Amino acid sequence: GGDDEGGGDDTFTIGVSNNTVGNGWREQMICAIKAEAKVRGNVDEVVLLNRDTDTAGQISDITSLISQGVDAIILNPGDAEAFNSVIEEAVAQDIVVVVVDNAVTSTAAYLVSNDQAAYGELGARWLFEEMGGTGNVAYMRGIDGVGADTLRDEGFQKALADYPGITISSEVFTDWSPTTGAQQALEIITTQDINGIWTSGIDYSVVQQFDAAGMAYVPIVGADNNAFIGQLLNIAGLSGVAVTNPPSVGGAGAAVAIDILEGKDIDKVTLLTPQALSDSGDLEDIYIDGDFPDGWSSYMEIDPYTHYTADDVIACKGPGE
Amino acid sequence: MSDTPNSVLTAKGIAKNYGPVVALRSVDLSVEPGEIHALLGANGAGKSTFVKVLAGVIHQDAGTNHINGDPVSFKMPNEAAEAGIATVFQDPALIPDLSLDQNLTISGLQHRDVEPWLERLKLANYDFGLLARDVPLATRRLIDLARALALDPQLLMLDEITAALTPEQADLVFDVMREWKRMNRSVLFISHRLGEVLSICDVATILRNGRDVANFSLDGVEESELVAAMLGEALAGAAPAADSGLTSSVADDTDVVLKAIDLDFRGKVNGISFDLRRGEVLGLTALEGQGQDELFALLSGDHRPNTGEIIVNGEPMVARSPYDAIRKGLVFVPADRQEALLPQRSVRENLAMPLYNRIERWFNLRRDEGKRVGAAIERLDIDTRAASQVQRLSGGNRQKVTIGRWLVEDFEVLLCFDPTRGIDIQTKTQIYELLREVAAGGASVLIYSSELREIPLVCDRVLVMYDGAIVHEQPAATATEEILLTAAHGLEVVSS
Amino acid sequence: MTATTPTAERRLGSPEVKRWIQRHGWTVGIWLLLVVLVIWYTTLIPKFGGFQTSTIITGGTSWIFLGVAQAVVVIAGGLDLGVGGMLVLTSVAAAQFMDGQSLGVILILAVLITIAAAVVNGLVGWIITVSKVPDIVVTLGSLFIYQGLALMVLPKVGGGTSGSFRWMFTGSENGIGSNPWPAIVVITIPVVIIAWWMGRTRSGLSLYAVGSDKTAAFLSGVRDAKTKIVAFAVAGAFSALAGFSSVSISGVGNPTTDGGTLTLNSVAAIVLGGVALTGGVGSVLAVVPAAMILFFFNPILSALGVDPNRAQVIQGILIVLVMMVAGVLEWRRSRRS
Amino acid sequence: MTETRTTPPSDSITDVAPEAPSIAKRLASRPQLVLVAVLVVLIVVTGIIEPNYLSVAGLRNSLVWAIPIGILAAGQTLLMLTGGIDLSIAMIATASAYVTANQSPKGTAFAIAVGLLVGLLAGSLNGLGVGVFRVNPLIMTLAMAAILLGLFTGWATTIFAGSTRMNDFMRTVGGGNFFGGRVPWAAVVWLGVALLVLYLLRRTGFGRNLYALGDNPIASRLSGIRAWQVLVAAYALSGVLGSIAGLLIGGRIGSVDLQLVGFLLLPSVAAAVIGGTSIFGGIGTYSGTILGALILGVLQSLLTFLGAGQGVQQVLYGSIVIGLSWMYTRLASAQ
Ligand SMILES: Nc1ncnc2c1ncn2[C@@H]1O[C@H](COP(=O)(O)OP(=O)(O)OP(=O)(O)O)[C@@H](O)[C@H]1O
Ligand SMILES: Nc1ncnc2c1ncn2[C@@H]1O[C@H](COP(=O)(O)OP(=O)(O)OP(=O)(O)O)[C@@H](O)[C@H]1O
Ligand SMILES: [Mg+2]
Ligand SMILES: [Mg+2]
Repeated sequence: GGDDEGGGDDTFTIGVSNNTVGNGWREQMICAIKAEAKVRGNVDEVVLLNRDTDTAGQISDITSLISQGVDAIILNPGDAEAFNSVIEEAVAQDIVVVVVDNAVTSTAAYLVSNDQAAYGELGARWLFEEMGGTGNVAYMRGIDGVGADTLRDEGFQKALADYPGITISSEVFTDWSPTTGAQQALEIITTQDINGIWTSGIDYSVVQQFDAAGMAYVPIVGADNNAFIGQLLNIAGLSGVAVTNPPSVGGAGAAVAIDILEGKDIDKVTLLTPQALSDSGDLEDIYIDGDFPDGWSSYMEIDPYTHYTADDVIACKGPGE
Repeated sequence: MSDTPNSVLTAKGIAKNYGPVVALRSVDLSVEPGEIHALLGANGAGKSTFVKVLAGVIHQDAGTNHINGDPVSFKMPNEAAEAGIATVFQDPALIPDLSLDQNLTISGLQHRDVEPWLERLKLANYDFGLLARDVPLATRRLIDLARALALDPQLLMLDEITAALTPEQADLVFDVMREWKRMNRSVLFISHRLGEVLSICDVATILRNGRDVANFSLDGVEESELVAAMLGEALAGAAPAADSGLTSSVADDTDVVLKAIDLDFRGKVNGISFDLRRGEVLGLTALEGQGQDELFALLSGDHRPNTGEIIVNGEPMVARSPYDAIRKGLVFVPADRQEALLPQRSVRENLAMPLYNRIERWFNLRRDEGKRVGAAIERLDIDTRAASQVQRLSGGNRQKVTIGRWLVEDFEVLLCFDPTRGIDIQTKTQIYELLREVAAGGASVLIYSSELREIPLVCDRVLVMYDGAIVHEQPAATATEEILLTAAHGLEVVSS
Repeated sequence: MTATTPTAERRLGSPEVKRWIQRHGWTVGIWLLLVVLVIWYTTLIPKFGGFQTSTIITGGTSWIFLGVAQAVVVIAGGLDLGVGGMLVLTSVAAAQFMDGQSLGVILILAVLITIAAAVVNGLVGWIITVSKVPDIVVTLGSLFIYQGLALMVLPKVGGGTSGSFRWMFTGSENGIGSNPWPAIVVITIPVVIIAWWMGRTRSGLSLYAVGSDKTAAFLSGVRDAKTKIVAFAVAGAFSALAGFSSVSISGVGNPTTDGGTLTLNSVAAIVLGGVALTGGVGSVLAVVPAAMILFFFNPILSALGVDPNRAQVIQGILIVLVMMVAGVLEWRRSRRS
Repeated sequence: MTETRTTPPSDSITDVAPEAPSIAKRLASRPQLVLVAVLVVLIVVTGIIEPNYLSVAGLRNSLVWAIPIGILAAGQTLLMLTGGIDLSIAMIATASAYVTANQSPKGTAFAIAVGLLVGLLAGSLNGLGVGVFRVNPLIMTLAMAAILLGLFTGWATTIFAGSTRMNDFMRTVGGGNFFGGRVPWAAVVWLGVALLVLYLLRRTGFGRNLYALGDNPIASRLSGIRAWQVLVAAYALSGVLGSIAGLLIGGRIGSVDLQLVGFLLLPSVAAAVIGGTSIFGGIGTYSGTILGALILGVLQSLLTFLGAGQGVQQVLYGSIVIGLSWMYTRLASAQ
């Protein structure tokens, strides 16, 4: 479907490239993209290339999107530099490219992303305050060497610099795997004396371990996973902060892409500044109690960008589905 | 024995153990130029091992080798070849998945190198593009030979090359050997066919239990002398004789257990029919590749006939797998131990295998397993010192295990394919006695044997196969070697 | 009756033709399949030109090299789970050391890295032969080790290489363009060399020999250990080529790439390419189109508008079907002889 | 003219060559002692790095990690004995956990039942592919993993959309403890699985058939074993074991996604291999595999406390797999 000349008439084809399947965050990101494309009405197809693959593989996915003559490409890149030339190639064939979540260095693409450095810093500052500026922190990072993890570390270190009383008693990489994270947390809390945990979004399974080990909770930094928010609300004696990192950034990306195709002009870079939600009021607002994936974020509608409703995202249907 | 300084080969005190198995104790042997030297011995005597040592396939634990007076010790077979020793080994040496031409390349030869010899062996313009696996065994042996000859060796070693050949092909080999002799070169020849040995060899060295126990010059020697030397006085008596009263003829009116009707299979088996009566031991013999393998595959349920019927106790058998045949009481002892044994498992597990081939028996072990297995071991007196892994048993004991497996449960018909191949004379006698016992116990036996002279010792009746059909039948008692041989070659038997 | 006389052979009627089909049927079939798929693809997308050709071939390059690497080992009767890890290791090594160097230096580095890869993987082969531990176990270990080393060489995504080096593998200074020829050349030369070596030379045929029948090979004077080590070394070298290709496409090294998945792709490729996992049978020339086809799968299915998840399911089922056919054929053949 | 020299055969063929007794040989008879030693050494080393590790809690942590590996490795052991392998077992585990979690609102028992059913189905399909259609196990199970991942990524937002929260019962079984919080419930499950598998391998005809098939398929066929039946049963069993492991992990984490178990695939193979099971079949025991799993459990703790980068971790991991299996074959051949 779609038109082959690009941009020219009033219906569009949007290509999506994602390089990690199986985790809730990416799932929801894609659903948000589909939902936005659907509600806007002028997108007649979303061509999805969604698989576990390496940089070279994702590049060839993008080239095959180019070959199919899509009008816009939304991609969550596996790396900041590798995609520059393919992006420029796409733009040269006048395709609108919107990069979401992870940034790229090329200026040819539009960027819609959560501010990862800020994510790292916000959570860290909240935690160090909560700990009264002294004590041992377990620093549970993501995947060694991946862009978002590096940026968050910058933010974290920035905050840490202001709190001389805080020491990192152990630093581990969770691979963003709830299972690995859980095990590491269990090891740490049962054998070391720590006063706070900073997680890179592997939160609910870590909280779970205090229960399993029968230990008293310590302040914990997590993301806006619904399960974690539920824990913050319902578990007595658990203090923590949910730093937003909404997957629906994908929806915002789609919105931006469509706006551009419609001829609006949009800033090259759109950074969604994360919020640190700790008081029950804010948490209540975004918590969905019931039939909703634990790994998803209940914070879906991003004003002023997205046009869909939460239910559109949950339905996860693209145009024509 | 005289090892003159100009001996082609002089081996002294060669010894070799395979782990605890003593294959060679101490072997001295020297081969003179222009001599065809026979190396004789019972199975397991150490002949192949000795050849492998000389050829550099394995290394002796002790002893020395001299080629034309210079000490040698080869790491690889090709080194031996360079030194002028070429060998045709007992086990085939062609790579199955490579074409014959590629096989030549592997051993560093071109086609033209073997051309003349192929002519001599009546394989001129044989298609060398074929994969070795698609070439019949006999042809492969001859090509092995041509390859060895192309290396133009001073000493040619042939380990049981004639075993797989037709008489005509064997004669071609003998011609080549004679030529070698004429060129004043030497041949070391291994064979169990004493007739051919006497007709072509000049000298014989005899191995027993890994020692060279005798060295003959062969003119005017009787077969019996060789046999005596091979078996040793101790065993000579144990050799079964026609009058050992094993056989018992079965009355024709006893009921038929197994009935084959017009069996056809892939052109290898053409319209075979026969009856097997209760308590009978029926012999079957044939030259290599006359369809006997396929016939046994059909009876054991490993294949299904294209046409024809197999009737067991009056009911037709339709076998999807050997399981169905076994359930009908047809149990099979293959010639090749590798096809029958679990090398890494214990004697007990090997013997007990058939007890658990039914789903209803999956969920525990038979309480009487130990008793049944023990009985089988007793009956065959299997040497169980190495019982924890069957691969450590001696060849003969391994062979016994393949038979003993079927003694743990009842059966109707025992199908034995060359059960005495690679077995010493004593074990043979034991096995023949066992087969008679089985028959006496009311079961029946169908036995294929390539050793014609042994047929009368154990069978009541004998069938001869040629080109997929049964061409001759007669009471075993009167079946002389030459009657069977004539029939086996598809020739008319002048009624005796 | 031994039907071995020339006359008997002639009665079979033009054995050459029959055999040629029997031997090379699979190879030809796979190539044809690839051609058909390409033609089909051209009808699925609006425009098929230099860009499409070049991106497809470029993208397939590392699959082909890795497939060949795996094929060499498997034909020699082994299996190397490490090739994917070696791809990652060599690609990050390349990115780490080639960054900002002149082409001359880079080419030298490329040679050195290739040799190093051959030596290291050859070492793995050596460990297998002396330790008698099954290949699949040792290379499971080497897979982990290579991935670990990759992270040590290049802790995070980065590094780079020169435009002209990228041009050699992608036909473009920045890794993406419309000139397929350099990639074609860079694939053809090593593959043709290896195919010739394995099909015509004594040392090359030795791989088939040990893969087909160890004892027979030994009796023909082929050293099992040496051959296996050579096979693994060659596999290492080809994994390095694959690594270079992926650096050239992305322009950076990525130590977090999952080599396991890449290895599994290579196994799928050789299976589709008709290489018997039992060793001794197969041709690298059939692995090339097979790897291409596997790579080609995603573009085609997405051009067809198939949902990517369903695409994965289809691919899995197809591979199983291929194996069923191959497996049943093999079984019938073995039952016949 | 016959010039003969005959030496009487002095010693009979049945006597065996003398051998020097060696430590290796004595160990060889009990290779698992070596694994026990390795295990102890690892524990001590970990204790040196993190003294608090040498405590009930610390050791329990390693056990908790070893449990799912041990159960997955049980499946691998069964199949390796037949000369096979299951590369889909981790994905099967994930899928089962996903279904159970998603169906939890419909009732605990029902949810668990359907979860196990997933394993049974996928496993049986593997068995049919390998046993009936003779697909190479590596390929069959690999494809199965891909197929399952594809199906479930699709279903995650369609037929299995909604809750991914594991029910409380599995949460307790997977993550809870008893006996004053000292013993994980999951350990009891593992104990049950272990007893079953040990019994199966040592005391049943099915076990005998597994060994037989792996050691010599032709001999097995000729003695009436119908390979396809044994294989279908074995792969199905492996699938169910996968489901059990998946449910335990799901329960422990509390919520599931489709990456839940994936990274335990290679460890599950490694555990069996370290435990001395031959990947070619015919040789191996589950007791060895259990030790293998425990070793990997302790190793995980060790790596956590080392705080080593993943680079070091993976190199260490790989070296241990190679090292131990090398040592094992050494001992085996010394026998
Ligand atoms: N690879 C091996 N491992 C262990 N024992 C072996 C091996 N090869 C041979 N043997 C043993 O060494 C002894 C001699 O074997 P060899 O093959 O030399 O006998 P042979 O005289 O050639 O017998 P045949 O006439 O059957 O060929 C036998 O006891 C045999 O069991
Ligand atoms: N690896 C082993 N471990 C322990 N005992 C062994 C091993 N191999 C062989 N034996 C024992 O050594 C004895 C001699 O074995 P060998 O294979 O030489 O007999 P053989 O001469 O081949 O007899 P046969 O004629 O039955 O083949 C046998 O009793 C066997 O049980
Ligand atoms: Mg021999
Ligand atoms: Mg023997």
